[in-house]
Amino acid sequence: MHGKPRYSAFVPAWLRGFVVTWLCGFVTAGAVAQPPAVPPERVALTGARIIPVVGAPIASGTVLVERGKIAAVGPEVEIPYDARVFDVSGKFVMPGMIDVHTARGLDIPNESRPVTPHLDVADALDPSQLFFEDCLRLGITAVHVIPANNTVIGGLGRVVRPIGLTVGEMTIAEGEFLKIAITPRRGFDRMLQMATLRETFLELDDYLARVAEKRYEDKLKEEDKQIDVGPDEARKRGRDLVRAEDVDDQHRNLLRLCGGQVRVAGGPGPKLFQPLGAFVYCGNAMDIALAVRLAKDHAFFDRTVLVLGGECHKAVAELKQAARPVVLPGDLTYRATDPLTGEVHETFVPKKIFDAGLLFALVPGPDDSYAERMLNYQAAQCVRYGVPRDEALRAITLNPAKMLGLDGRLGSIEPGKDAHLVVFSGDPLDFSSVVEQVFIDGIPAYDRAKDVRLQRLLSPGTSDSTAKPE
Amino acid sequence: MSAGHTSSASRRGALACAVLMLGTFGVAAWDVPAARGQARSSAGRAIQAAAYVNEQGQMVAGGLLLIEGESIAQIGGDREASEAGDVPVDVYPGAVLSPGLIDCHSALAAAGDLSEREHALQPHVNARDAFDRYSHQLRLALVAGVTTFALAPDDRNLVGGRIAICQTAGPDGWPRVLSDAGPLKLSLSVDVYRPEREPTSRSGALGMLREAIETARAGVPQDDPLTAFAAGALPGFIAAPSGADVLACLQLGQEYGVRLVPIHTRDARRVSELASGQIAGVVVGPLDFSAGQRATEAAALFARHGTPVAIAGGLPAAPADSLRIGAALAARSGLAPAAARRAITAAAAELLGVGDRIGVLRAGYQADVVVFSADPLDLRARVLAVYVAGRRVFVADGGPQSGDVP
Amino acid sequence: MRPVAILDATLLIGDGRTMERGGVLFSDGKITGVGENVQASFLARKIVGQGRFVTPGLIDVGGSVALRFQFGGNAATANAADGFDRYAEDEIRAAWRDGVTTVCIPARTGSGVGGVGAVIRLLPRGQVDEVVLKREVALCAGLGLSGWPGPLSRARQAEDLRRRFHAAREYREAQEDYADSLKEYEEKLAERAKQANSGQGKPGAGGVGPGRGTAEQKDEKAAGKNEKKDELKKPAEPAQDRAAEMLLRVLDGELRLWVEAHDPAEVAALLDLAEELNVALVIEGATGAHLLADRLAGLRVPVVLTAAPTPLAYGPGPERYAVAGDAAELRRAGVQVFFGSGRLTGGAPPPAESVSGDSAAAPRLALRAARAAGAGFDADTALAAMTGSAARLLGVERQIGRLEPGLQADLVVWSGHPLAPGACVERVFIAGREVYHAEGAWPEGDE
Amino acid sequence: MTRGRIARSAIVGLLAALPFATADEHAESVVLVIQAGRVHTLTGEAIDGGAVIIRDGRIEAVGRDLSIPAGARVIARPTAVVTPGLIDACCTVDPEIPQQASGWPFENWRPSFWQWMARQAAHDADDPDHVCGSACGLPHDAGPLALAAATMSELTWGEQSSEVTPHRLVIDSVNLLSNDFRRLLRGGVTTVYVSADSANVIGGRGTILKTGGPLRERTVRRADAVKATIGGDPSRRGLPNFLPPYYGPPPTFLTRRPTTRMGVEWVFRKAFYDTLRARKGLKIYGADMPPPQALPVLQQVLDGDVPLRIQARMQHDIFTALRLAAEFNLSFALEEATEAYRCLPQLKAAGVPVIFGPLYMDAKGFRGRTDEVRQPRLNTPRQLADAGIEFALTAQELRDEEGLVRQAMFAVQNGLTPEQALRAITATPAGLLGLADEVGVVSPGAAADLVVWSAEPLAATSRPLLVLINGRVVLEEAN
Repeated sequence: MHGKPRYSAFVPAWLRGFVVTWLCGFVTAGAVAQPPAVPPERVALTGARIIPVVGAPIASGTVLVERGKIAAVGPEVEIPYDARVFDVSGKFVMPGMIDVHTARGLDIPNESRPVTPHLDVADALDPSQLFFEDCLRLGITAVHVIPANNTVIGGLGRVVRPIGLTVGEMTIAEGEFLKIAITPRRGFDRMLQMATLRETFLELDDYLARVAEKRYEDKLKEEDKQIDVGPDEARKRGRDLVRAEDVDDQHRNLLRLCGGQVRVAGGPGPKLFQPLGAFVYCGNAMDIALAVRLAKDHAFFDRTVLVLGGECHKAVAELKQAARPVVLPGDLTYRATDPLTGEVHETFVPKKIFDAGLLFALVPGPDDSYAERMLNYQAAQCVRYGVPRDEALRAITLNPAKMLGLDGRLGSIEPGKDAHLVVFSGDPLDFSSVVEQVFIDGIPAYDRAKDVRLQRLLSPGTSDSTAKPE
Repeated sequence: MSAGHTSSASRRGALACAVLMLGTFGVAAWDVPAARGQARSSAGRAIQAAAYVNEQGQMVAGGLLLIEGESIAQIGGDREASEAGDVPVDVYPGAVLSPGLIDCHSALAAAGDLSEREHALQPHVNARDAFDRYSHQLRLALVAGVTTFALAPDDRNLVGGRIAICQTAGPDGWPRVLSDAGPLKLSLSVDVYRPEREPTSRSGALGMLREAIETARAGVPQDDPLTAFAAGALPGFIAAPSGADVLACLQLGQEYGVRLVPIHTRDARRVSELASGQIAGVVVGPLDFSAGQRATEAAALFARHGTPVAIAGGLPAAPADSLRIGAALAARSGLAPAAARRAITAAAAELLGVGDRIGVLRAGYQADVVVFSADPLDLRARVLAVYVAGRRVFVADGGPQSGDVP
Repeated sequence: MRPVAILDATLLIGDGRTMERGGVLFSDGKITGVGENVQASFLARKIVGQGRFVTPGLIDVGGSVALRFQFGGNAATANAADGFDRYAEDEIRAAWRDGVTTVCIPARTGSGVGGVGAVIRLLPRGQVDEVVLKREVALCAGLGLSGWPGPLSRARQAEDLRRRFHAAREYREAQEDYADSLKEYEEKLAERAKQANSGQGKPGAGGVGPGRGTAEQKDEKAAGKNEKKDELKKPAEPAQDRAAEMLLRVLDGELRLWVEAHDPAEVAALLDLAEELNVALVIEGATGAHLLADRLAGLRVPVVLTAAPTPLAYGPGPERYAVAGDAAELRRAGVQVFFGSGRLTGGAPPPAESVSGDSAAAPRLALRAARAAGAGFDADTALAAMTGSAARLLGVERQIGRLEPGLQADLVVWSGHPLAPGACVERVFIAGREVYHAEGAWPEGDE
Repeated sequence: MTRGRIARSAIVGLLAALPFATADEHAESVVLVIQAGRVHTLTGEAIDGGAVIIRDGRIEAVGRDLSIPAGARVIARPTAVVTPGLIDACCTVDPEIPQQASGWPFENWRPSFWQWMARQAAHDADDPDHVCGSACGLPHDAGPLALAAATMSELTWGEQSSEVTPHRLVIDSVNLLSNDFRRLLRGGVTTVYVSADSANVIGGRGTILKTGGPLRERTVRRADAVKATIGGDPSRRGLPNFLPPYYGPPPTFLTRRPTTRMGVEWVFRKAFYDTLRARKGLKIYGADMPPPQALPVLQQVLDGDVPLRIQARMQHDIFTALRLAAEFNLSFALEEATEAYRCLPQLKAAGVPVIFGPLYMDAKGFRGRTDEVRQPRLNTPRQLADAGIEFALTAQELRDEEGLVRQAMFAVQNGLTPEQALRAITATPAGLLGLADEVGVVSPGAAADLVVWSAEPLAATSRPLLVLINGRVVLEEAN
């Protein structure tokens, strides 16, 4: 498929090989036992209390996995003789959770230049990061890693599973989304941010016009003809001649964002690329309108996911009107201080978004620590403040899958889907339940009993009874 | 020798009790030979206007004010100018007479810094010594109607020293120190904390203050500002911008019976009710046009719960008319007009401890009068003339219709 | 929407006129009638305005209400409307409380060109299109306002501004040169095409004929190329510079140049610049501008008075030039004077909101005007400067600014004369909707 | 054990408390009855379908079949669960950040360099956009200026003029108007002990506060335990004093701190040593003398009249604390105690109660930047319980969704039973604060500090519906 961005764009192949080998050294030294690369033919989880997310829960049933895909699910499933059976009686099985927007897993979350659509997180993903290990521990089986909010146009994200020794092995789907920030990074100017965005797209038009002109001239040259028209006409005539390889790295992703179709001098040219979507960060309520306007102007509105800041719930009417999927802030409660009374008014954001009927996804809490990153706890909070249980569970599984366009593969326990399964010791929305096992594409990827790091954290004290304070 | 001693013998007698109470007046330096030559006789004079601001701060129709020497002899009602007798009369048709405006916390005419920062406790410092009577700022304040201001040590010391009450003009025409025995200045603001000296924190600041009070109480009673303050005899103006600072003032008052007046207070929302009856008063401001609603409504909230409120002007960095701007802002945020007028005159004088001499137009009080073209709260009103201690020290173009102009 | 009638009030029309005991009618967001005996239909909601004053909504010429401002970038293409936070309800309400319904937000900056200012209507949660009354008012710049955190020479700033305009002119010349040469080029192309058409078989015309020898062809090609290069060279298009184009719009008189400066020396430098470039200038801030009143009047430069910003460095700040009488003095000299609230929250120093917790600073426009009136400025002119004249300055006089049938029903009901001491805003209507109602306002008519 | 002493000082403290104590016009002579699905009394078994009767701010009766007094206001929440108000025995409350008094008019309007630096640091620390560790807050190698600045104004609020400041009161630095109290209330926390921060070797005296109710009734005890810190914090928060003179700001208090653990320990020992000398009437001398005002307080600590808390995170610091305490015959409670699991027998033997927390796998904030949190264990609470050591859980600066309840949930996830966890945030901290049977339990005679939860308090899906302090409803969920 031409035009697909390659994460290797800037790294020569030999060096890539070197880097990967080098990384492997770290990974094998990691605490979690690395899974075998090839999944078992058939895996069966029996006696489970299944939360399929789509459809009614099953009090006791079996999930049968064949070659990494879910083959059957139900109370009565015939288990083939060669299946590797995991007895998970009394435990809860739910689809793997999806972290739909994170910059964790990257070394530095943002490039320091404002406009970097040509970047791809694949070049920075470090499979040996503890973050991915923690994902397994937390039952997160798919992570959409994408640049953070501090660049105007960030770069391409990628959906990865938290296992694998190389980025290629981790990849679930190549990047389909660019990161755009409407809210400037702190200390930067908001008006300038919008001006930069507008000018970036204007510059793309200029660039394509020049490419078209060049193509027309080249064509004439090839045919050994003389140039016969002025630049404007040449651009029109060259419009249809633009080929994918003419578009440079800097502009390719921008063009894909705008639909992948060349538009020069007011007319459509050939469609060169598959379109890209955008994760658009709106830190404040006022940004929603700007984001919608920008996305509509440049024809990526239908592929836009809005990443919301805490205050955005104020613009719920606009969000409802836009009817685009939204990623909620990690801090689910928004607190505003009344400037007059000094009192704090609190709003529980997911409830408001749910009431507006929007498709929403939850992301882990705002903090870096392990305890803050439990997606199931985020869902439990939603239930605490009145979001129905099913909807809360969807917000960490199926909804993010839908946003990423992967709902055919991820997000629920249904036959035919990728076998991303999490076994909880109890109800996932109960904080005291823990992740016991994780299956990714049928691979038993995590087992709490074999989690070296966790076991160490839970080990009895090494206090030496002979040591004395004095 | 002080400026006060140049007045008549009877005046001296009338002031005797004030002198006793307030300690010594200015020093010899205030006696300026050049000015003495211009000293007027004690012959009376009269000012006539359409209305005046009475002791309650209300505007009352009819304003004939008789001055005798440095004092007001009579003020009142519907009298005719002819009743003034055989004295020159300054007539200001349609004008309003107001007591001279009083800025109860300012740095006007300060020669250099207003804080000694070697140590956070500087009770013996007196702002009188920083008063530069030749400062050009004084005239700017005077023509805006400010006749009296409290020259206060700034907010950078926990105990900054003694506030001096100064006037932008005196009976001899020169600015003077009216009293160098004003309240003690204290501060809880962030400016107190410095890396090279104690305290660096609030617990340190309040702890030091407690220790200072306790030490002063434990010692032999002496003529010492801190001893007087600790004994509850001398009020303290304490920079307390936040609500929590006001709470700390209430706490200290409760613990030791000290009389604290929170100043620069910008937040009254949750403390104005608690402060009711607990403090002698509160000083709000300075307020400028960019002050938020929370700051401008503080005066009204304190006043609603019965705490006397004064408004500070913040001269000289603020514009000369900042006192009136502050009062107008407070009035628009709910302070009653009468209270707003008092906040820049009588209430300020009372909090400064000179409420028995200046601040209101009453017989026997010093004749500090500002003639406004309309209500002093109305920012459209202009200052037509200013009298200090009976002497006209400023008159605007198109001033009085009769009488003499110096 | 039910029509509304405010009856028996004193109307301050907005152009300096006063109408005692008049009435205002409005419906569907527009004023339908103003006069001493307007007839309200029986359907209308009637508000008795006895003793009250009605003004058009005040216009804060040069404010920063709900502007999410950081250090401005040096970007002429930025637009202040992008920085207006429609959801900053606290700030907007604070403005209503002061009778302000419209704000002109300049795209301010520390120094250099900050962007294009916009006129914003303080509609509650309005759509972007309704809120932005005029998107491009003036190209805004700042002079002498940076210096923190890193000091910049103030002397350089005026010169930089001047150079930018000169660079813009050069850019235009380059563009025009390009256009000329492009035209020439295209004409030649057309001519050649004609020649090629007419002399189809002419040898050496560079046409491609089939069946030529390869060597010959190569030679000919090379020759033809050389020939082509000699005779027909495509002119090089200069890189597009949108910032320069914006500056050119100022030079062409399409946009005003709106500069914030707080120092007479800088005002003087600006006047020199305006004279040199022949641009329409507005000076905002203008602390100390009264010292140059005659020059300002001569050049017909309007002045928007805002408070001097918090000084950016130790030492005497621009406030040393601030006098209460500046408005009056400027007016006497014939300068058009307007009032703005300036940078309410202050742009430059690190945000203090965590310290004071008081972000609801209000414009206080009426009091600012009252103060100017106290120093000799005509009160009626002051009122007009906040309403009708301001609208004219901003080019929105066909929509707002006066109590006149056909205009937007943005109006304010005051408990007294807006400049009087105790006057409070009792009601605010924007586009005919009552957006603010003070607690404890008087009882209504036949509601 | 310290219990008796603490209780004694509690009485003294209670008498000296109440900063705004005036006539008790606020006492309501109202009878309130709360009926709920379950009541965790903490004195015995949970009562299903029970009721609590409250009179005059105190609990009058609790049980299943109580007769409801006539005229009582009845709050019936048949599915709800009642617990005592939670107690955080080592809470950090927003310190009162002093304000610039006069704002613009005076020349000192400008935020000081220190404030500016600290604000930058604080902003960096909580910038949500920076998601990688290296960009967060002050890095380990941040310039000494930045560290000192952080120390000066915002990141610490303890008095910095001396290393030994037991005569300073934490309550003076607490902003009673802070919204933090409301956030605590929303987490069901009704009583907090605010400890001095760890910037001094011997810091100020902590305070016990209620989180709601009228301001004048908030203070339970103004001056409580003295806090000491063993470990790297006091030296980390200072400015290393070996800098060449041109490198740092002018000499400040910050440059004369101990720079090593040896120094910290020396300052601690010297303070008590000098106190003992002073008691004997001997002259005290030498470097690092405690300020004279500190001596009487330290004397009281030695006498056991003022309780002592020691914060120590690492094993060897805990051992040092035990050693120092033994040296001066001090009893104390251990704060934070990250590596308590490595000193269980010693703690048990010394009878030292532990106020443990917060529980973390990766520490963050200031704590994360120290080198003392490399070896946390998630199941330390469980191990403390198994070892029979008296312990309370604390969330310290964490609030809201991450607050005290979350700490308890986290402890349950890692092995503690729900009953033990609930006890560790109610009855046990109450006992450690000398407020046993006053708060932390639902039993007759106790203050009516209650939380009515929508479900079992340690379920992730439950929330407080109603919070009462002294029988007064201070937080009620709007329906």
